[in-house]
Amino acid sequence: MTASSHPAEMAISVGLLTAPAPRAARAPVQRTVEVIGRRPVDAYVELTLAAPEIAERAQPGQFVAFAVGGDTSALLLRRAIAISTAEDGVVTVVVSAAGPGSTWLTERQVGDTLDVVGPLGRPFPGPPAGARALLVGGGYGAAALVGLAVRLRAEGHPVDVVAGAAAADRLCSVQELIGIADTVAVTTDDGSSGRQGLVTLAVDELLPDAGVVYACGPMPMLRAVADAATAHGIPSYVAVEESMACGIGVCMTCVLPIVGEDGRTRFSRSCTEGPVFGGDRVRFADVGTLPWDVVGADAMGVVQP
Amino acid sequence: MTASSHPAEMAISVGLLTAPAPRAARAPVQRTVEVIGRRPVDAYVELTLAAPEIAERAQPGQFVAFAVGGDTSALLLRRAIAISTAEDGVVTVVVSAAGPGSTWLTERQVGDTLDVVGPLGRPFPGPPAGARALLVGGGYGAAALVGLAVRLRAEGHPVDVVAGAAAADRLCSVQELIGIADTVAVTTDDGSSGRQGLVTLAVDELLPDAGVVYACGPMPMLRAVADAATAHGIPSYVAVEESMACGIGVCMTCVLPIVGEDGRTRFSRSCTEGPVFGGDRVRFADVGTLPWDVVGADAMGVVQP
Amino acid sequence: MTATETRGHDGHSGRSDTAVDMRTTLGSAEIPSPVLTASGCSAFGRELEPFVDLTAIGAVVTKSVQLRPRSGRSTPRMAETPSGMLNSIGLQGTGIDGLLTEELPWLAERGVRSFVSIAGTRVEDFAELAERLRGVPGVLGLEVNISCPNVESRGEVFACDPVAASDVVSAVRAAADPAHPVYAKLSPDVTDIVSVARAVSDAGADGLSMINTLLGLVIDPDTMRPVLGGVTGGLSGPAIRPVALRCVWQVHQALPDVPILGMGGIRTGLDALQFVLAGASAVSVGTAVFNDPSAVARVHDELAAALGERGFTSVAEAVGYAHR
Amino acid sequence: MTATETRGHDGHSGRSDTAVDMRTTLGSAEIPSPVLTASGCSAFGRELEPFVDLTAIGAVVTKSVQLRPRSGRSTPRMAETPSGMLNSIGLQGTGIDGLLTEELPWLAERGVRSFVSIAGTRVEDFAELAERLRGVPGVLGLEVNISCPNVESRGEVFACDPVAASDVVSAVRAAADPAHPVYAKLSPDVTDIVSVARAVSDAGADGLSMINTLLGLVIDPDTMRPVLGGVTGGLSGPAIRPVALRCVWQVHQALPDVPILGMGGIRTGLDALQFVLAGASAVSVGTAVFNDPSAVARVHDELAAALGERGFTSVAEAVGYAHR
Ligand SMILES: Cc1cc2nc3c(=O)[nH]c(=O)nc-3n(C[C@H](O)[C@H](O)[C@H](O)COP(=O)(O)OP(=O)(O)OC[C@H]3O[C@@H](n4cnc5c(N)ncnc54)[C@H](O)[C@@H]3O)c2cc1C
Ligand SMILES: Cc1cc2nc3c(=O)[nH]c(=O)nc-3n(C[C@H](O)[C@H](O)[C@H](O)COP(=O)(O)OP(=O)(O)OC[C@H]3O[C@@H](n4cnc5c(N)ncnc54)[C@H](O)[C@@H]3O)c2cc1C
Ligand SMILES: Cc1cc2nc3c(=O)[nH]c(=O)nc-3n(C[C@H](O)[C@H](O)[C@H](O)COP(=O)(O)O)c2cc1C
Ligand SMILES: Cc1cc2nc3c(=O)[nH]c(=O)nc-3n(C[C@H](O)[C@H](O)[C@H](O)COP(=O)(O)O)c2cc1C
Ligand code: FES
Ligand code: FES
Repeated sequence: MTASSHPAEMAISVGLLTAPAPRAARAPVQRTVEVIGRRPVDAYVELTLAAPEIAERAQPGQFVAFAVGGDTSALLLRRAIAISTAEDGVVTVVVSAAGPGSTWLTERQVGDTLDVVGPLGRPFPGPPAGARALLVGGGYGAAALVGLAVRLRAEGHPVDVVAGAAAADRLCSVQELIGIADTVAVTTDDGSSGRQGLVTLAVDELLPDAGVVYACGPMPMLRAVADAATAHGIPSYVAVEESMACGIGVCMTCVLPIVGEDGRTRFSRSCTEGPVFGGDRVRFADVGTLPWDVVGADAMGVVQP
Repeated sequence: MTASSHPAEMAISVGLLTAPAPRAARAPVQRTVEVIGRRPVDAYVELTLAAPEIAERAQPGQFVAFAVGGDTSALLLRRAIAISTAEDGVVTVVVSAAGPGSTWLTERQVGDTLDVVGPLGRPFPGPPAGARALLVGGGYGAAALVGLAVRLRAEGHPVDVVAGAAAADRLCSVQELIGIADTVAVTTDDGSSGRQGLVTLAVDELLPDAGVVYACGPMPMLRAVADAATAHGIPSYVAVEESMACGIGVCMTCVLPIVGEDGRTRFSRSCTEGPVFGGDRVRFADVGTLPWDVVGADAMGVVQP
Repeated sequence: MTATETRGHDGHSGRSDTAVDMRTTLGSAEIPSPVLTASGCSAFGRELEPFVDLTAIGAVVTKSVQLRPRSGRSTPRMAETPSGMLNSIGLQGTGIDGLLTEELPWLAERGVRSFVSIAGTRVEDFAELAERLRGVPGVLGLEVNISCPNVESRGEVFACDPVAASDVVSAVRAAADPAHPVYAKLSPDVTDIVSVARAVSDAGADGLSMINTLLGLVIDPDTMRPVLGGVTGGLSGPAIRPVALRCVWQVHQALPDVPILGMGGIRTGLDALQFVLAGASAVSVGTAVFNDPSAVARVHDELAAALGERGFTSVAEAVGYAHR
Repeated sequence: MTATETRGHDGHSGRSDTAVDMRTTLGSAEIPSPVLTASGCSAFGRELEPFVDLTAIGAVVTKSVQLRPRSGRSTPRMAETPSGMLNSIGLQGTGIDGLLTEELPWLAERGVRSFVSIAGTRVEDFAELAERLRGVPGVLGLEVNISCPNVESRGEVFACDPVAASDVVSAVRAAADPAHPVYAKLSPDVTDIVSVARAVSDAGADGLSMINTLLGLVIDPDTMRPVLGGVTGGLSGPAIRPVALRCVWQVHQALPDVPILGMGGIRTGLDALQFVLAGASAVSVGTAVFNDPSAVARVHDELAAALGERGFTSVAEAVGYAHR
């Protein structure tokens, strides 16, 4: 299935490869936590937080949301950051300084405190029994796969990883993943590390052996990986990154057109119904539009063409 | 003259003791400067700034204005802080954590940079030849008198200082002033340091010997000191602290009813026509009102009662 | 602070031990706290459960519901702005059926009070919604979101025209459960908010909710096009607080007997206090919830403390105090 | 950074070496930069001299002048608000005589262009001011501040009524120097800004300045009374930027040929770019000057760089680009 086809009908006729990701086991908490480690890694900064109540609740694929800018901040909205690892009371995140909020986060020092809500969102569902898992991370998206890789290996699944980025300094968590996974392939757009090209170069080679695919990274990458997996008949789960005002499910800003279990497409919240979605359930090509077959589009005056 | 009488008429009939403070010799600059020292002193924090271009321009009585809150700040307006000392390229200020902006300032650390404009406002005019000077500081207002005391002593004037505050931990710069002045008297409202009572206790005793009075501190204190000096026929200069949006004279938020050289009262900007005003030129009792005899009050619909 | 978590934001922590009587009313309905959620900013309350004791807050003001399910607008639906944000959700929701079968029973089972926001594009829609909400368990009353385009008047927003606004309110008042107070939610985007307030209160509104968002726009410097899918959007958050307070002040001054549910940029107890002093007998906390999911409970506690410190023994005493 | 001062904010530093043609017009008047001061936010320019090359900016838009000297309102005159501020200055000034004898000659001697803002409470006041400014050296044109109470209409603000606003504008256009473009400055506190814009442009306005402040209020939690001496005040600063941009967008959409001087919360070149893309052919920097006295020059430089990076060769090309 390509994303531009009509998944609503297809879902009903042929069915999808994935089930919607189930809710997390435990509810989030809000805490003031201390930064206990800060490590610049190439283009990113890794922050380590003493956050036992979040760590004990977190599952791979979930994220946290930080208040940014301090007491005098003009930035009202929290910033969502994927959890990289959560163990022994410690949560690790990798932050890229994109705009003012994430830049502020990267400037935090050991001993500073942060107001954080988490863990948020739905975790990656487990793989089919015995399946070989292919994990694909783009840029800092690879960080979000570290905890997943650990869990999969602990459960006895073979794990292949593909980490890609624009350039070597935008790769992330490669050392950690090498220590965990069976194989790690690296691609960069400019060839400054690993093979030159997009992650799909490596993904296409590894897909035939995979029983499930997990991906985290920019939307175009998720789309390419999900499409490739679906074309091979392999279930895929993608962790999307959509602009979020609340992160907890109350504002409806973060929606994507997602095909539900009944085959109908709804605008679903990526914070609470995602960020992990079945790769064949995200209508990538329709993101940013209002397709007529989304539930309730008729009430917006959009009619079947 | 008491502040509640009609100074406009009195000024014409009897004249005032002070001339308006003249402008500063040099224009202000805007610079990013580094914090090179930070010292908590009781309830305050003293910050030392490497700011040669400001230091070389500054005269006692002037102030600087800091941008507060950093890059993500919701606080748009600068905070005015009196210059305590300015020598050898270094400017010292004493900050009291009152609200969010001043609290942020007190949290700056050595190595941080600050965006500062200064020196601003008119300095204290020099004393009559050979006059004994009485300097009166309330709370952190005493800090603003340190540079003045140094200059007066260097010019050969005897200097008496009265420093007052609500309690011992709200006194300021007393050690520095003891090292400079001929005498230093201390009063506190609660008697926790020096004599118990208001600064006027000590001021009343020292006034008979004074040829000029300089004061900096809260409005009620300035009013009491100015009234006492005027009653003794002694010229006084007060550095006022009025809420300022711009600090440079362009917004008209910081006005006080001030008697001009022509004896007429105008709403004058405390940032550029002050903060130093002749103590007998400030109509303290009328602050916060619109007296009919202020120039242009008629156009506001206020008529002579 | 040690390297452990502190529990600074726990909405479940005990309310501050103050003697201030925090009870107030929404029209005829008594509520134990003057602090409510704001429509569209806490969905139907469920997601706040981990952070707030929903039974202790004044009420959950639910996301505006329409008759039919609505997809809402295409994304992007939000843009952050200095001390605020723009949104163009487009009233996404499952419609009145979903509300009646899913959301309201969930709230009622837990003893959570709901104040149901209704919206429509024709007067009859509003009346039908009010009708369907008659006698529904747990429903305290109705908030009428008239900041919607009126399809019968070339899309002009009901709230911007005193006549259209009154038509909606009188139809709702006539159709609604007599036990349900009807609050009209006003838009600040008008030349004279007092005249709209007077018109809807003459038309039978039992109270006024003020304010809805201000119409705003942000252009993306990269794409060089409006950020929002809907081009313009609603501005909310602390940035608009002075405008909201001015509206509450003006309307309370003109109509001191009309109850006001105040909102717009409330983030702290002292913000809420300003609204109460200006004339609001209850307040909604909207966008601040996105920053702090426990904001509604925290604002209650902070407001109670602030009232106590100022010598008030009840919130009622403080309503409109700044006018005295 | 070493422990020495850096010169990060020097308004006198050379303009960025860009090929972008920054010339624009205010009606018929050519100006070398699209970035101006905002009325009331830079007084008459003098105080900015240490920070900005006044001859290089578009123009100094002077503090609104009335016929007679005015004391302005009692203090407090300002309240800081999230990402903004309220002011209630009350148009303090020395009146037209002071302007003509003190301020305008000072500017003209230095070759600084002035765009003179005039205000009044009767239509005749505005006309008389325009008349007295005919042929004055250095004056480029007039900005008509109609956000003033109309004494002949129970104090309703001129800008809130298309008819009253048009009366002022046509009287000014008739009395003013024919070489002086007349810009009407609009208030955002109206239900339909496009109708006011259309009315004043039909009445002869050569351009529109948008927007003036929004009416707001802040209550002091300690005194429990409004902070400002004038009770309500005008809200300005980045907080209102989305509202200002929406007004510019709507009016440019409806009246693409009417030149717009855009303002409201502009702090950076990218903010100014948004206004240009929305339809402004020039911009005023107001409250941001209080934060950064060199803001007007800095915004010019940043805007020039931003236009260049986006492939524009002139500011004119970018005007209204977001509508295309
Ligand atoms: C589920 C999730 C997980 C994420 N994980 C990470 C991570 O591990 N590491 C990391 O560096 N970043 C991550 N991001 C992206 C991160 O949230 C944004 O880069 C950040 O919010 C940008 O804020 P800003 O103030 O720096 O930029 P600005 O562009 O100024 O932000 C303005 C507004 O847009 C939103 N926004 C801007 N860019 C993004 C984006 N890419 N995604 C979502 N919202 C955006 C911001 O949250 C803010 O509300 C994640 C986002 C989501 C939704
Ligand atoms: C000429 C001058 C010299 C000063 N010198 C000093 C000094 O040496 N040390 C020191 O600690 N403080 C000094 N102040 C006072 C200092 O500027 C204020 O305490 C500070 O601005 C408060 O800001 P905030 O954000 O902490 O408080 P907030 O109350 O949140 O401030 C809100 C707004 O009100 C203004 N404001 C509040 N209190 C005052 C005040 N007392 N005076 C003027 N504006 C105020 C602020 O500038 C801001 O715009 C001086 C003020 C002036 C005008
Ligand atoms: C994301 C979002 C969605 C909203 N949805 C609604 C709505 O459905 N109905 C309504 O009456 N108001 C809605 N509002 C307006 C709020 O209820 C409130 O009136 C406004 O945001 C001002 O309050 P605040 O600044 O506390 O958010 C919404 C606001 C936001 C930010
Ligand atoms: C302190 C202050 C005084 C102002 N005085 C005037 C004035 O005299 N005439 C006028 O037309 N606008 C006046 N304004 C409005 C500004 O010119 C401008 O329209 C408004 O502040 C929005 O722009 P900004 O957000 O960049 O400040 C004043 C604004 C401020 C903050
Ligand atoms: S971010 Fe608010 S619902 Fe998802
Ligand atoms: S603070 Fe702006 S004129 Fe004084």
